[in-house]
Amino acid sequence: MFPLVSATLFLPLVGAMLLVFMRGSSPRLAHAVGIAASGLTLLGSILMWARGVTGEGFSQVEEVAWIPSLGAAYRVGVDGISLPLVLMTAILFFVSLVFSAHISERARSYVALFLLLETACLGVFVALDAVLFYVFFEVSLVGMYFIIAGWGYEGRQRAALTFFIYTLLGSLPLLLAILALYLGSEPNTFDMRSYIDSPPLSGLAATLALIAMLVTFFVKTPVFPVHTWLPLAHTEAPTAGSVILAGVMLKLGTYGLVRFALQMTPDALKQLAPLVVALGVFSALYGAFVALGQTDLKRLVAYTSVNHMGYVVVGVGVAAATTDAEVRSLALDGATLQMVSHGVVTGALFLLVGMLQDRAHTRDMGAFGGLLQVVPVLGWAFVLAAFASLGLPGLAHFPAELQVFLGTFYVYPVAAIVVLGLAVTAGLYLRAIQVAFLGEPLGKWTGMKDLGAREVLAVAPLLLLTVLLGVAPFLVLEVIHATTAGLLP
Amino acid sequence: MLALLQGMEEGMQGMGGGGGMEMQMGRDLALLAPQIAVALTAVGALVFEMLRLPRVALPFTVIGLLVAAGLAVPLLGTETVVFTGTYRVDPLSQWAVLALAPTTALCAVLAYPEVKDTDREGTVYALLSFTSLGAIVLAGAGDVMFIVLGVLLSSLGSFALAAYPRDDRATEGAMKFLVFGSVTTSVMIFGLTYWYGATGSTLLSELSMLENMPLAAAAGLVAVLVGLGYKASVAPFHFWAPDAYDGAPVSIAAFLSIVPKVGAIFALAQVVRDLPTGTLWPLVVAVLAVLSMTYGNLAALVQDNVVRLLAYSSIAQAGYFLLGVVAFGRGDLALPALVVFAVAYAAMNLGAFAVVALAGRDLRDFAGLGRSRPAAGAAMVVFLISLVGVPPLAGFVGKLLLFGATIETGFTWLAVIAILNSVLSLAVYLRIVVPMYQMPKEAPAGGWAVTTVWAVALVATVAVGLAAQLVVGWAG
Amino acid sequence: MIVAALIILGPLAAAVLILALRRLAPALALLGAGVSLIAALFTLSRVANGAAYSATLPGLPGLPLRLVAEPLTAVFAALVAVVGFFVMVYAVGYMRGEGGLVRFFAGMSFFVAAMQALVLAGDWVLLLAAWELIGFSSYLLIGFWFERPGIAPAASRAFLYTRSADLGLYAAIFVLISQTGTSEISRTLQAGGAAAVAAGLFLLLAAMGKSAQTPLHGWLLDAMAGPTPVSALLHSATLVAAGAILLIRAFPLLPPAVLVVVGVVGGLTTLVTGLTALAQRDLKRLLAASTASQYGLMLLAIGAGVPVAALFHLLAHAAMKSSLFLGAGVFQHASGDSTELADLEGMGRARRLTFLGFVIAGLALAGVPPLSGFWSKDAVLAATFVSPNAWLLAPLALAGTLLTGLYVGRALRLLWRGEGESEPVAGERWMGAGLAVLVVLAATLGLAMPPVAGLLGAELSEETLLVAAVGLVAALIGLALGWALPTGRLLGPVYGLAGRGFRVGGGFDGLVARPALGFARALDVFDRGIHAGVLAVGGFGLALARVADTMSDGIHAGVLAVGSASLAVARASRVIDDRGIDGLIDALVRGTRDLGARARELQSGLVHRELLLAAAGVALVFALLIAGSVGS
Amino acid sequence: MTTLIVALAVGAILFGVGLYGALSQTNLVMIMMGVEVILGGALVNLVAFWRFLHPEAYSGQMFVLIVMTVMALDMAVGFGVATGRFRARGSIEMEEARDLKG
Repeated sequence: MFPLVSATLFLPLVGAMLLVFMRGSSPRLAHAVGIAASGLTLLGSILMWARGVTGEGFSQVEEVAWIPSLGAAYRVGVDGISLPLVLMTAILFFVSLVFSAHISERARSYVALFLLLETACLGVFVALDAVLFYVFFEVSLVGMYFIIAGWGYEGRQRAALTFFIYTLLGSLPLLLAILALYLGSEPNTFDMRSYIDSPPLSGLAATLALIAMLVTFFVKTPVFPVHTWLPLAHTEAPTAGSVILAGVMLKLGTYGLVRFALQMTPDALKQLAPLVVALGVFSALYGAFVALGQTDLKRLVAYTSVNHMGYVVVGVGVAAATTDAEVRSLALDGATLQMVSHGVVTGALFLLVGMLQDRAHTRDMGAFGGLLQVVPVLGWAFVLAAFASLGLPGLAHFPAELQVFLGTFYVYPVAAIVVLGLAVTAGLYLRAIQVAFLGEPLGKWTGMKDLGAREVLAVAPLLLLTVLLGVAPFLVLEVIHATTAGLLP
Repeated sequence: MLALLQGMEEGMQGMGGGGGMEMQMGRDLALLAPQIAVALTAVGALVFEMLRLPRVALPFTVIGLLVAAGLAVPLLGTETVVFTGTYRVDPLSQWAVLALAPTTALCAVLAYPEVKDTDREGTVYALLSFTSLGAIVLAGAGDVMFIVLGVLLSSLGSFALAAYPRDDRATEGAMKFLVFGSVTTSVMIFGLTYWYGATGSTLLSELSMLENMPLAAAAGLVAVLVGLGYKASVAPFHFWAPDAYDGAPVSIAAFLSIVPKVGAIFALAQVVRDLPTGTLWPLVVAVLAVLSMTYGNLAALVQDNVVRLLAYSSIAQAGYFLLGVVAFGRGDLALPALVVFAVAYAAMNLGAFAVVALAGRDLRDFAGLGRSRPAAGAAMVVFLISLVGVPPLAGFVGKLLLFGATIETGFTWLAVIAILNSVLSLAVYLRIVVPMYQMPKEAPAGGWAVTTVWAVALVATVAVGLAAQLVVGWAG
Repeated sequence: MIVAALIILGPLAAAVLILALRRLAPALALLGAGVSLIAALFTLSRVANGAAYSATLPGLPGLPLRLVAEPLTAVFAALVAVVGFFVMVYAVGYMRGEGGLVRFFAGMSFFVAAMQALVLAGDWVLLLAAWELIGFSSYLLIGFWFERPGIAPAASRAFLYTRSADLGLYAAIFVLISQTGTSEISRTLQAGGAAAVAAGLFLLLAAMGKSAQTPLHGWLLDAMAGPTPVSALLHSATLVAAGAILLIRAFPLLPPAVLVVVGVVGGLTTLVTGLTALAQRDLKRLLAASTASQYGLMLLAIGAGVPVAALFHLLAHAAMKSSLFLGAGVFQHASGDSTELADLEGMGRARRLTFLGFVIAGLALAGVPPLSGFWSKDAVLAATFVSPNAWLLAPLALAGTLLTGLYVGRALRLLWRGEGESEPVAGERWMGAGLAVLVVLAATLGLAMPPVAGLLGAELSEETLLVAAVGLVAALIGLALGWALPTGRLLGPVYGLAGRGFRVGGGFDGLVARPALGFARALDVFDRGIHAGVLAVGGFGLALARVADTMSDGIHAGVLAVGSASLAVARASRVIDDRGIDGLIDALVRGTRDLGARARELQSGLVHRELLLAAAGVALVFALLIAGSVGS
Repeated sequence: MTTLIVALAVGAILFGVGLYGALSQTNLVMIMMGVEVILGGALVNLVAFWRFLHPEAYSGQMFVLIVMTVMALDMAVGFGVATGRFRARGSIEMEEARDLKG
């Protein structure tokens, strides 16, 4: 059996290595290599999708012993929760690299970093060994740091440092939690599957480990009040950077929430569930309202991420709290699908805002007006993505959010208040569209160019996926449901 | 004083565990073959020097040491004592040979370009062997006297090596080294006398009798910590290290930063193994560990001289080593942790020093190294990130085990501090890495010797990381 | 079922094709609407013969999507298809020479498709989806001329109003599904008890949003900003109708308590918006207000417990109101694209044929026999009179009828009086055709009622002559007064208020939008505050670190310590104030480096000083040990 | 027993004196002297313990011998380094040996 997962996982890394040794090659060549590598990775992930997952446990597992007596090994595999995220990651990296094809300064290192980052992100999703997971988790951090610091906008240095310090300090607790799980497991192992099959910790130990995990993953997700690095990092990161940051790296947090907190310390999470749900609800509404208060388009989208990720947290909390398998899978389906949807939709939004910024060199919506007439393609693409983001049926977010809300209502009817977020997001996107795109076009933008081939190539796939996910969510949901239905019996 | 006296009364009752005299000399010598081989190598090197055959001295030393290491392999797994329990043949002593003898050999190779054609070149190889013999003796010490001997043996050789160039800097470094060493050693000896008084024996295995003799126990423990702490350059007994390294040739600095340190740490482990925990020794060692890690990393942060930087980093690494000592004898992970980290440390530190020998002592010498000498530059990066503890390299496995062992024995706070220190150390080592990939500069010329050393170290660093299982398996 | 599916797929395919081909937009749109119409009528006939279709599509796990063609839904489908088709016909003419035809006809087709999906939906998820999608498409269509001033806010407001009210639908659906464990509408309607009350009220909220019931009627008047065909479709058979349709379908669920509320809301709306209509100076705004008030009457009927009466009025109103709008559209073109009543004076004379249609539809609306409006309104009145709450509902219904008469009379008079001259109108034939058909329907739909009633198996509350007479009288009085008296006299003090559509306190913008925005801005400030807080903590820790660090140098350095500590604090605070996180980061880094520098100072190079430090270390260790052994 | 205490006291005093010397003197030779004194204190302790507490244990005597070796070797190497330093710098003052620091 060809080790498809590992091949997919390390293809980008190979590309990066290639670039490292191709000294003095032209930017074009570098981008070609990058796009080829990520394209092959995408192909690999599609093949993985074709192989699919079996209901219970993990599929397509590949294992190589490393330190048997420590129970540490190279273990990768996917289940219904990680497989969609893998595919989404591959897609987002591909389009990001396509979009970045115009970058000429230090293109080689730029592409190499992106490929490194891709391997790291994929690694987090496919890792079945706690050590491996942690390593990829950290490496992704370093890669993103260099991308922001190297190719960001004005205040990139401080943004990068804030991001780095926040998430680095945030991720140290995870290491402790992992060591605790390791010492708790019998026999000692770093195999995440054994943690999942028989949660090693219980009582206070479990609670403490859970809290450590929550700290790590809440910072990454991010959840109020540890979200403040997000807008900063997003506004300063290069466009493709914020696409990956929002589209993929926030998922590392929520994925960890499911994989670790929910699956490895279920009872402890059950106890803390009300707290987690409350935090998620608050975070979602908070993010929505703060987004409403923004005039900087990137900050606006960044805060809507806080809102959408809040829904995911709520979904996970609900899944942990309920005892009804139906409801659990309902909420978990919603949460997982929401991760994918958010990746696709927000990726598109950041691409579009970035394109706008490349043209106008400002992100302040007040500076625009009537763009829909000047750059119709960009405008309509933005409208579509915006309505997807505000949860319009037929587009990606609706099925996910509906499931999350419904599940929430089953368990905590009060928490259903979170649906107010729908109205607020609607308000803020309508406002943004109205101010920036509708009305009389301003004189100074009349010369603005509409999307070029490269940009269309980058954003079109995401919009298509947005519609596809909205119209036929079952394509993804059946994969997710296959796993969630059999989860924690 | 009264407590001491009363303690001694009990000591007298508890007497008689001296260990049987009867034993076959032959068996013991067979078990000590590796150590003996090292000793013979040292003597042989000296002889060749006297015969004015320095050219032969080097290969002889290298081969002899490798033979010693080879002799240690079949012994792996046997766990016993020799000479009425005064020397222990156990994973620690065996791995000391396996790790230190090859390291010494490589140091000799590294030293060759620096000392060749100087008068008494051969003595360097001899001294190297003697010193590592001292460290190896320390690592297996089962008796207070062996500790003293080991410290003495390794110290005297080190003084001479540090002073070898005989120039101003070298002699200054050596002089400080000497003063520090002799004072701390004498203090250690004085303190150890109380253990003898309390237990009536110099065997470490008798230390369990100290259970309710806090004063005597404390006196001896402090003494040991001082003496071995100085050997392992643990803060606050580290002051000699940066100066001595700085004054000495790079190869000697590399040697001093690895061999005696490992020996001393292992000896400390041998001591605490039988020490009653009632004496709070774990807490004390933990405090020293924190002190050493933090101080080392902080001080390294502001060094522009790479040798000094590595000196301070080696002080910090000593702190990590102590994590293993804290947990020693009380968890399953401590022993493998110490062994693996020792091997890993030897490999990566030696490699780093080798690249320094290639590039130069000043931070500026590293500018553009990554471009002018890509291979060596890449190797340096590997060594440094392995020192930080990035998988799957050797350093990571070692640290992982150390942290695990610490948490296993309930010192979670210590693990947290250690982790934070790792973050700090990242900053330290990045200071070397960053300039390496800036503006290129003319490539430094490196001889075969240097290249061999860092190449071997590179292989070891990666191999130990990937094949850590072998080490752990044999150690466990 | 295939046929029934065509009802939706026809327009949907048209929309997709239009967007794909980007040409032949009108033809494709007509084709789609036509297919939909035929399919709908066919399905209706089949259903009338007792057939019932239903189909299940894959949706969410455990929540499949369902389509059902049963009598009620089939009737609605037919209604939507008819109006949709003829409005489309009209639009072909109306949009002659306009830009953006692709966008327009794609939008219209999609609008119709979504509405059909809504009426045929057999499960709540699909219904919710369609419900939101009609909101979205009306947003696009109202904002069709987005570059014109004032359009964008109108579109946004329409969508926001309805979306906010939609949360009611979300909530209702959550309640129903969590109660009954299924999303199939027919099965959920059996839910009773508190759940039914809660769900009912939530549904009412949603319906109020879509059907522009007081106090959520503000957006409807502004929605007139869109092209006339859009308004026609919106008011007669799609967006606004959705609210009433929802309540009619959910009627079996609604307990008496909720019904009363529904009735009261309806009555209130019919009064308020009736007065509003009376005070409008713009023909289309007048018609819009009247729409709200007519839907108020429908809610009254539902509240009175006779949904079929509401259904009748819905059907009749669809025909009448679409005709009125189409007529208004003709006048609009004729008068050079204005709908101000002032500009339209005398249009009736200038375009007599159109005016005739307008008059018929108007009289029908007012409830003059034998036009359809008479029968439907009669049914509504009858329902209110026989309902247990007649004392409350009947007067409201009568008042509504009276007001209808008033504003219809007023409109007719304003259009007839004075000398108007008309410009040639492009695409007149298409517009005429569409208008004609709908007017005929408006006149004759009354005949369709008994069969429909039979089809639905519902019996009307029996006609009492009295009710009919009272209704007729009210209508006639209204017409007469409306024709005779100027509005100012009629309304007196409330005139101004009515003109603003009773928008109290600045309406939606004043009461919701602006406060929400303010709140959001405040939160944003707070959010940046958190950042500052983080900095503050960091800065404080840094200061502490420095103080402690400086202290460690002994008494001699003590003085320095104070100085540098305060310095550090000052620096830290400055860090917090003006330099933000980067300052803190620098400071952190610098702080660490300073610590490092101090650390290396210890390395004085003087052996005995270093030895002293070592000795101090020994002393510390020893003390620790002794303390420990004493403690233990 | 009292004699033991006296002996231990003497040993302790020697240690104190030696340590003071080692820490306070700046001349290498003087420091080495201090070291020797400390070791002397150790010898006194050992002999006392052996004589009064563990007369039968031979390890004490071996320990004594080892300590003596240590003294001798320390001296030898110490002076070796000292001469080397003197050749290089012309002084064995610790105060003057401070080029290496930080």
